[in-house]
Amino acid sequence: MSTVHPFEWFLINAAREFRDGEVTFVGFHWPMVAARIARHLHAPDLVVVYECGIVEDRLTPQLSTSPSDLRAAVGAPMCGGSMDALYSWLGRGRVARTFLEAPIVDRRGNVNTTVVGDYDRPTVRLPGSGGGTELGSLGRGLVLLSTGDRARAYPERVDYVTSPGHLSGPGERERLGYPAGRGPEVLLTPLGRLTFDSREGFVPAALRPGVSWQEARACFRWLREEPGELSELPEPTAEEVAATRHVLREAREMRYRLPADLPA
Amino acid sequence: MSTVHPFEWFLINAAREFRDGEVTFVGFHWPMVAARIARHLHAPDLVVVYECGIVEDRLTPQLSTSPSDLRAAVGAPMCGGSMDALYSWLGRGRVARTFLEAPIVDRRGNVNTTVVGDYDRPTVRLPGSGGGTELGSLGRGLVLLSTGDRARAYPERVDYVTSPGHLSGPGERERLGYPAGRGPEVLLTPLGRLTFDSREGFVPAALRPGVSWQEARACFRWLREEPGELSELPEPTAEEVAATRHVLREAREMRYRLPADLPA
Amino acid sequence: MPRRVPRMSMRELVADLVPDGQQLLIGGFAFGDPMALAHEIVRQRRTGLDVLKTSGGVLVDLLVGAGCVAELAFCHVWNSVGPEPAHAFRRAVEGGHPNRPAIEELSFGAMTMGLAAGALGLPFMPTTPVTLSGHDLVRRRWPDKLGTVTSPFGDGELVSVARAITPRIGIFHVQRVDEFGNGQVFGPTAELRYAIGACERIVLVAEEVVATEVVRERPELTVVPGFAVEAVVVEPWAAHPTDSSGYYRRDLDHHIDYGAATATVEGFEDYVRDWIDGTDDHPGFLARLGGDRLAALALRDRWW
Amino acid sequence: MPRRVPRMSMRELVADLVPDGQQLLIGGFAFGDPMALAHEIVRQRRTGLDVLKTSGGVLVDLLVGAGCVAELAFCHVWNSVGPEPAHAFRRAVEGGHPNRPAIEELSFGAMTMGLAAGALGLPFMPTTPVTLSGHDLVRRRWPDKLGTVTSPFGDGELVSVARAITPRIGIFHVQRVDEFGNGQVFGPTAELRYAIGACERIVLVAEEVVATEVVRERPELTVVPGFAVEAVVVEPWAAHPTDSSGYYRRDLDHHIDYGAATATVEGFEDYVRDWIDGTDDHPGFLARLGGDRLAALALRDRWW
Repeated sequence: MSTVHPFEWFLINAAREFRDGEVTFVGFHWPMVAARIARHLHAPDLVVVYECGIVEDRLTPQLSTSPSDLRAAVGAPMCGGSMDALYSWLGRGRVARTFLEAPIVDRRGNVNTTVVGDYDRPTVRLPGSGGGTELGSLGRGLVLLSTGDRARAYPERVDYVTSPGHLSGPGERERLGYPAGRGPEVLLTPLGRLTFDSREGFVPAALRPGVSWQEARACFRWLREEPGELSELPEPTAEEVAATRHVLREAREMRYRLPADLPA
Repeated sequence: MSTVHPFEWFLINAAREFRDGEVTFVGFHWPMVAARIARHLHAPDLVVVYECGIVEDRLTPQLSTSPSDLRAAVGAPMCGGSMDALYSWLGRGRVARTFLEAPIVDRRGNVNTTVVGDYDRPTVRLPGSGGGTELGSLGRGLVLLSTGDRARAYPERVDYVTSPGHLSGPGERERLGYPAGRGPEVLLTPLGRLTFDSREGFVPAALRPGVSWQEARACFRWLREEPGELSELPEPTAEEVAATRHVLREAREMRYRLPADLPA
Repeated sequence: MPRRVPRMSMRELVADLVPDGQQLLIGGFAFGDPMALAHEIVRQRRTGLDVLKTSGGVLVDLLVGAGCVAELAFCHVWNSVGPEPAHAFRRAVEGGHPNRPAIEELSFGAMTMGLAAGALGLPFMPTTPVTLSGHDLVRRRWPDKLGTVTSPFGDGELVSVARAITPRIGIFHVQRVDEFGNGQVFGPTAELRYAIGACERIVLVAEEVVATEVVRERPELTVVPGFAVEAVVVEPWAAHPTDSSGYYRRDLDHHIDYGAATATVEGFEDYVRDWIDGTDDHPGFLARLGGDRLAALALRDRWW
Repeated sequence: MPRRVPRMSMRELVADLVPDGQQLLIGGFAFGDPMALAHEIVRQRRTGLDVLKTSGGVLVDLLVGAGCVAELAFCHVWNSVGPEPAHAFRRAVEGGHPNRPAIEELSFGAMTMGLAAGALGLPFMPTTPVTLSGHDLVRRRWPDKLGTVTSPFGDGELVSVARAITPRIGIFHVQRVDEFGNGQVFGPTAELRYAIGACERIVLVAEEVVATEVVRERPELTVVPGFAVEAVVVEPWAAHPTDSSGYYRRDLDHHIDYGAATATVEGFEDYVRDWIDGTDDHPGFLARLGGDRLAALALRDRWW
């Protein structure tokens, strides 16, 4: 197979986070693309739920552009509402795993999709939360996906906590009434897979082959000394690459904005 | 027309309480029968809602035996749920008038459909509330219907407040967080039509012709001196009697228990 | 495609998932009451059950009369046709025969909200004002069924709240289900959507299994997604004598006959002997009813 | 039979019920956004509106870019295809062009609950824990949008609550309506049922009027009873370029084209000139799109 683009690497590893048969809450954008890749590979029985109340339990004829693109509802076994999705399924704990895109995420997994800079005079105004707040607050098995490969995507503390991660430190969620056992567990990036440590925050569990600790540290600036042993993410298989490229072709057709240097 | 039975009188006058075109919450039993009579007479555009979420806005092919008898849903424009009926429609105030059967009701309109005597060792165990509590608590324009013609149906204070009326006295509902402007307004009985006076409780506004103040007072024992002028309920019209007898024939077919001495 | 949901018979359901002493919420609101479940519970002579049911109906009357129930939470118990008295329930509560269940009552609005809180994973929901009503003053088994909080908004009004109800298992009648457990209901849903969601474990009793594509043509009718359903029992006419939207009407005669038969203890025992023990299973019960009766009640040609 | 509901044109709706400064909730969740309403609001050059919308989408982007909005409450504002940036919204909030609306934000879960409280006639609803999130800390127009109460049950945990939202008027896209105003929706409903119920006055924008018997064959699809509806506008393709379950797909190209066109102020003005002012009304807008485009998006043969 041809050289795997870092973005393809990212999506392949994102897809690996899905578990076959699990009820999975999938947020906007790359989580949807990764879920579709996973469904082509190891997770054909994935059950996806979206915030508007759709249950998507098999491969839809077309990739949706957002959770509210009703291409996601074609052939759905249930179309409910947001009370079902965000509370009965997510909050009540019937969802086993949760995927949220995290374009700006801090050491403790707090996600900002609202503003960069001052709230009232922002440098960059982002879309806001949608249901992203609930995913951070209530989602079990929460996996954050970020395509960021620069430090600005990973501040020590976000300017605005759109989706609550572990807030300022251990125990704070519980003290404030957040349900136990929730909060981000994995942060997947083009540089590697990070897992949450209640003392250190997100730390790499495995890096993409070829990514050095220095590069990781330049991005995740809270990291300290290099651990004695550091895993590498396994190489993509031919099947993974093929499925990913297939879904990326669909994404292109569905007008997704893709990295400019991605092979067509 | 033949002599009008007191029970027919009661139903005719109950039917007169309905207003054409109004959204009306109708509870179990005689309120349903009276609504159907009204629909045959002056209120063809009545919009009835039931606690299970049915909207019944026209004459159904058959009389229902209860609000949950799905004969009430035949041809319904909406089948929702109890959250719709009891909260969105009743509690939010979209219902203009409310009808509740009140087999035991006290001076201040508190209704007991739960127990006579001690709660744990009752003399008579009644069915309980269903949505009756909500009708008393939240219903606008609340009309209570009672077929009772003895004092035991009208105690000074009920043993158990299933559906809150005006509780112990003026201002108590408001003080306890009940919404303003609700609570029973009319109590219709075979003896006559009573309206609520915040000082005196339910007092006759008009009696059935032939019913004396003494008879009324023997039944509603809280009544004091006879007022200078006391209205009589207007005589039933031939149309009212015909419609009532038509609906009572339907009720008999639908296995309603009717007074034994009612003409067939 | 998702995983298939296990199928079991009614006999297996009661044998495996409804042991003596089980807490269970039984769905239905005087329509869609899974009477076939109640019959099987009686056949297997369960005792000590902790039953939650919004609308008691003949189902609860039967279970109480047969001595299956130790604890009971409800909004009302009645025989809504006639109305006939709920004789067995009255005998139990008034006279302790065959036993006096420990009872707890909520209004339908408050129980809807308690179940909604349970379904939504929230600790409580605001509800109908009920302060100083009987439901508020009388608490026997659930001292915390209702509470009051001060609103943090406006003028600090008092707000009645219903505590979340989360039954250990819930068994619900639905009209149809697919092989994946997606359950669909026609007609009004009363508290059903919330009652299902409130339960830790969910079992459906369906009139029929249909192809999943039939379910997927009307995804708005799905009241519970298959992924939340643990098992399915397929049992036609399971709700008889209550009604099932689009499938069959309420059987008025059977309601009346049940009321008349159960007016005495002996009559109740005869009813159990003839209609329940004597019929072995629900097909047997239906055979006793007879094809003409079923044909007169059937609606499938009308709403379908 | 109930009373018939008044019909009006989109032009009349905006002229009569959406004056300058009006508070209004606009329905839709990136599907079922009544874009034809937004176009007409722009055509009539409304200003000072106080808009509530859960999912901002291109609808809010357009209204903000055209200077119609003084106040805005929302969960997000985006162009969900691409995703393209919501250029006009960003220009307004970042740079104050053409004006900087006063904004307030809630998470979708909290806004759903605030609308539910409004619909159910309750002062608040418990909601997602959000303490110390941005939504909790940043309050500009609605200091009381969220609060905390101590649970009266268990160990007295802190519970986040969303205050009831009761917009003065709500305008909602539905697929079909009958002459009595009963509105029906196919597909997911997101917060729709609660958003409708929350509003003091309710107006529907329907794809079509159908015979009331068609509505009554599927009473489960009715999201609002006619008795609560004040007026109806019938406007086919009213939600374009967003999607409408069973009627048409999301128009991806138009979302992208809108994003590209509105990347500059001049481009935004050109878009308004060409697609809105220049088209007179929604049939004119559709004529500009062209029959081939509509045919490619239409679904009526599929889900019907």
